[in-house]
Amino acid sequence: MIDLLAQAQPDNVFTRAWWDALVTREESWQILPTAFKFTVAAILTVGLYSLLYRENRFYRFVEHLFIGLATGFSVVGIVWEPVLHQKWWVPMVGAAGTDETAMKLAYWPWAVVLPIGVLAFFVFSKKHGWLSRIPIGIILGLWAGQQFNAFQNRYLPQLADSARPFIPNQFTLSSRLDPSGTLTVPDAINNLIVMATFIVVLSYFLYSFEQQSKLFQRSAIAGRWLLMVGFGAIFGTTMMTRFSLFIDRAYFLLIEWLKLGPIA
Amino acid sequence: MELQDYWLQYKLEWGWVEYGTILLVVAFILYNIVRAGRGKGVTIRRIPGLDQIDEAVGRATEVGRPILMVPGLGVLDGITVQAITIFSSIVRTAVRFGTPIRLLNYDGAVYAVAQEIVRDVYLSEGVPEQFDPDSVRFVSDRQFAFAAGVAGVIQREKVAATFFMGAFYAESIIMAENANMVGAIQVAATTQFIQTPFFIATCDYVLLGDEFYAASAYLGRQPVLLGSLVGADWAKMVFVMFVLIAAIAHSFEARTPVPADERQDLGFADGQIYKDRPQLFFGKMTKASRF
Amino acid sequence: MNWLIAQVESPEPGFWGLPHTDAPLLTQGFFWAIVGSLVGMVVVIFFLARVPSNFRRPIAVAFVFLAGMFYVLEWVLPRGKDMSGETVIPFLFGSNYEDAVPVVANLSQIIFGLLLALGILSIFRVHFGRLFRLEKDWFFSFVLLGSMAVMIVFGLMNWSLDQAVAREAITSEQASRTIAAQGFQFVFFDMLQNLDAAMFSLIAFFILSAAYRAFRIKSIEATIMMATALVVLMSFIPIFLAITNWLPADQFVGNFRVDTIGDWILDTINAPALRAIDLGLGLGILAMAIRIMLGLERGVSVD
Amino acid sequence: MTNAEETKAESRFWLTLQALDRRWLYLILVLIVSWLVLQPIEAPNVVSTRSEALYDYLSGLDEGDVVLVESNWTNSTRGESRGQFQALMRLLMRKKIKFVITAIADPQAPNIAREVIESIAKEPGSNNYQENVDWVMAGYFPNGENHVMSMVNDVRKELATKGIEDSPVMEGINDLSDMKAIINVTASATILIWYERIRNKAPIGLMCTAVMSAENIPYFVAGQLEGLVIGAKGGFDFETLLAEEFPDTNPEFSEYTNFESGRRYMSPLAFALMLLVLSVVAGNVAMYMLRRGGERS
Repeated sequence: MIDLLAQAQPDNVFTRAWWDALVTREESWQILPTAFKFTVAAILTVGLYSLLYRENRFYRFVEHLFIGLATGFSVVGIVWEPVLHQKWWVPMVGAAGTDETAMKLAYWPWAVVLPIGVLAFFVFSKKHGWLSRIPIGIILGLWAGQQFNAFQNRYLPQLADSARPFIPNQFTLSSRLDPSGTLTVPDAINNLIVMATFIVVLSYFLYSFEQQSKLFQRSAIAGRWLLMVGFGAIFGTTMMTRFSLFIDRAYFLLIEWLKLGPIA
Repeated sequence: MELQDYWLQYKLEWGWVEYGTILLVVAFILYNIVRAGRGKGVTIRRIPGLDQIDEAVGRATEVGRPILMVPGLGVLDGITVQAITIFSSIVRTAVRFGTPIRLLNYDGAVYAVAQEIVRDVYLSEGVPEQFDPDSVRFVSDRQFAFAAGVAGVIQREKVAATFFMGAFYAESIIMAENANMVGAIQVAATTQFIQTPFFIATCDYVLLGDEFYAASAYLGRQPVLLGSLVGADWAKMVFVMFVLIAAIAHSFEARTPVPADERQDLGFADGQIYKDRPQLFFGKMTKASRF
Repeated sequence: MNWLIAQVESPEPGFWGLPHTDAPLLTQGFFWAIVGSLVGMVVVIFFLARVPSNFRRPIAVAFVFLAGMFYVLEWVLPRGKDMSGETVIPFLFGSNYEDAVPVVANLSQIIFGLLLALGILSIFRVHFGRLFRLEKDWFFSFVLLGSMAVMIVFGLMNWSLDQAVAREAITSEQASRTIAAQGFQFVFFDMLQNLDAAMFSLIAFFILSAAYRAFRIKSIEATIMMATALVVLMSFIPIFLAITNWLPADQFVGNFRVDTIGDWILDTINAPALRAIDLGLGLGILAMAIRIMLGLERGVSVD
Repeated sequence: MTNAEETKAESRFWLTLQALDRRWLYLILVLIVSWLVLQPIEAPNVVSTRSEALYDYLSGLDEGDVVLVESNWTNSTRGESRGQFQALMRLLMRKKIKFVITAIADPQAPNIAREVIESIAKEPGSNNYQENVDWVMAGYFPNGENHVMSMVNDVRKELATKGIEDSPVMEGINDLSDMKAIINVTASATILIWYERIRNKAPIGLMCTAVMSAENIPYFVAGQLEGLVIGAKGGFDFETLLAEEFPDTNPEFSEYTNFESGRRYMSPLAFALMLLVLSVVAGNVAMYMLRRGGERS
């Protein structure tokens, strides 16, 4: 333990200085001391971590606080400020000009959006519930219309990329120095594997074709296995990110808050 | 910018083959919807996870604990509508067993749709008085606040079965692992395939990829849904054919490299493997103007 | 459709954009235009509510279809602008179809914004109910509602400060020293952001226990997944990399280095496998879009 | 102890190991990570060729060259992105390469980037970098797609919207191709826009989180990326390369800080991942032993 704290910062949590900082403001105009804010953040972090042991009243408190703050922020910071105010209210009512800024015209037709939105509240009415389908239908319709373009942009290039040449034009092993357009034997084999994987995995996702043929069944099973290879690779890379984030939190708690170790 | 360059860009992006491909897919789907509507029998293969829904709901009834449904983190779009459609058949089973439900939402609009559809299910089963409006809830529309809220509900109410369907992101494993802690039976399906491995690791049954879209056809057996599933199947077959033909064509074309100046014109970096593609089969076809 | 986006450039009043002056509100044209359109919409809704039930479904489907056609047309019609934004192919009356896209995009964002209120209503319903009936856990409902109120109050105060800074009524230095700005700083940066980060980092624990339980050599599939995950993982850890690091990277044996194998799996198996699953999902979405636009999806149209 | 008792005790051990309470795993993880965060081990590194490619390219640039750094990370991915960003800034400052900072993913990203830059500029070896002289902050651009297109079309015009086109950093930059590199430090899919729009005007370097590696390695292999720095390991790679170029042993560089978050986070990360590998192995061995024991009896 002593060894572990050998590199602790001079004002770590076991010293008077740390506790003094908790109530000392750095600037006279500040309301809360920085160390106090860190402490609050750290306590909340520990509160969420307590879920790992089991659900408890501390976690429940932090959870409800979290949801309250998050939803409050959605109302102000995500919906009111950038959307309703900037994109709806300001264009709708405009603004009178001053000496420096031009007048903004009031585009009054935006006002019709409000009643359309309010229609959604009829969802609670048994008699006029269908009126809520109109705003919801508009949103869904707009989404549906975008999908054609999205399919073209997103999937067709991938399809084109899956169709790879598989006859080598240079019968050697690959090297970084090959000029562009060279297709060596290993490249050709890799291209074949890419295509085969694509087709085999896709065959697993056929639902309506007769599954009697042996070839088809085997291809579907192989497709599932290849999918598992893909999923395993995702698992591997994702784990690294997630652990890094936890280590960063540990750094925050131990070094930035409690100052129990060296900074760098 | 010169108009000439612009037209090149234009043609690259707006070739007729791409439009034709999408129109073909649309035609397949519509034709099969009509065909299935005429009562042509369509069989689809078994989807393992979906057979377990009744069992999971039944077990929840035995232990007297609620089932939990989460339609993912999507805003109101086709994915969440699909999720709620699947949930409506799960809720129907739950109503028959008399199992309490929890449906937790991330988006205000999704909440509205879910509220109405769940109420309709209770109504059509003839027990509208059993419907508790608070069982369908909005939690929060910030990702991790939502995850914290769902984890809290799972742990406090010790849900007996969970159904995670829709678009899930990093929070998937927080929810699924918490449900695992309380010993719930879990069925999951997500359109964000990056999260599928985490569901595989934590859940009992996972629908892979577009089994999620097949699920409502599988459960409901409606002609419209079955038909569009078959249409999508046809499209997949055509795509496979296309890849095979294009690959053969590419192979022969790749035997002669593309001249360097032509490559430069197309704006591709030197030393790229993918750079020659617009010169190849697919590119030639898509470069053709629509006019 | 230019009238809705070109606000700064064209202060020339027209039918759609009325002037806003310093005169009293009740004497201004735009105010009455807004009031008029609200009243008009209420009348329209009143009549819509009286529509006989057999017309309801076609009306709802028509809205969906028309909204969908907007983007379908945007996709099909030729693009009228070149890369620098000059209109080369005018669509209608010298304006361009693409110019309408930001307007419609805003429209759907605004409707989404208004619908958040439904969610808030749900929160109030659950938590005020619990609070007033003093049910179990009422205290936590109180915490939730209280923290929400605090965030909204500080958020709005901070927002009005930002507005004042933008008007140059106060400097940003002055603004940052007010109670509102510091309060917002505290609830947003110090509390909410840290809570976000903490919840995100919890995933590390869950991933560990999930991997411990799931990665068992029980079935072929689980084994394959485990083996790939471990190989890919090793290709990122220096200690494991050191095992094969002595193999020269640019010779044939270099293919057996851990990092080469990891990359090969990522490129050659992972990419096409995920591409295939993604393509299926894309087709599913396309089919869903068609069904929604034609009113064939049960959840959307009126039964 | 009799033979039977021994077998029983043994099987109880394997049974515990096979179905270990997750809380023990959590506890071990917390202990390992806390220990190594407090007492980091200076682990050796094997630098990946992808990181090295970017480092070599940047290190080979001339004094006074300008690069564009798009900083798209915030505190939520601080664990991975900060190490990368710090090492990148150190390299650029030591080589006197000028840079422009932009952001398209998050309005808060510029502030966080500025905080890091200002603290590094004070270090020895950083050539006393001054804002608006050696580097300039263009800030946040809300519409990423449009921003990238405009940057490719007319970089001066686009940066003029933030009033920085006359900054000394922008001297001699009339087109994006005058910039020597575009480096994207990101935690989201912002890089895809650049692949589509760059039109080969400048080499791209990517510093991304590990989650994003799978989708971006193909672009590196294809040569669309000059270099690819992945996750916390990539940050450590960059720091290792810095230490090779500016070693402590050389009195000229003895005051330089080469290692920071990258190495600091690498040893806990390596041990946490080792814990994961070991726990998976232990679970499997226990399962195997129990199964064999079951067959024997």
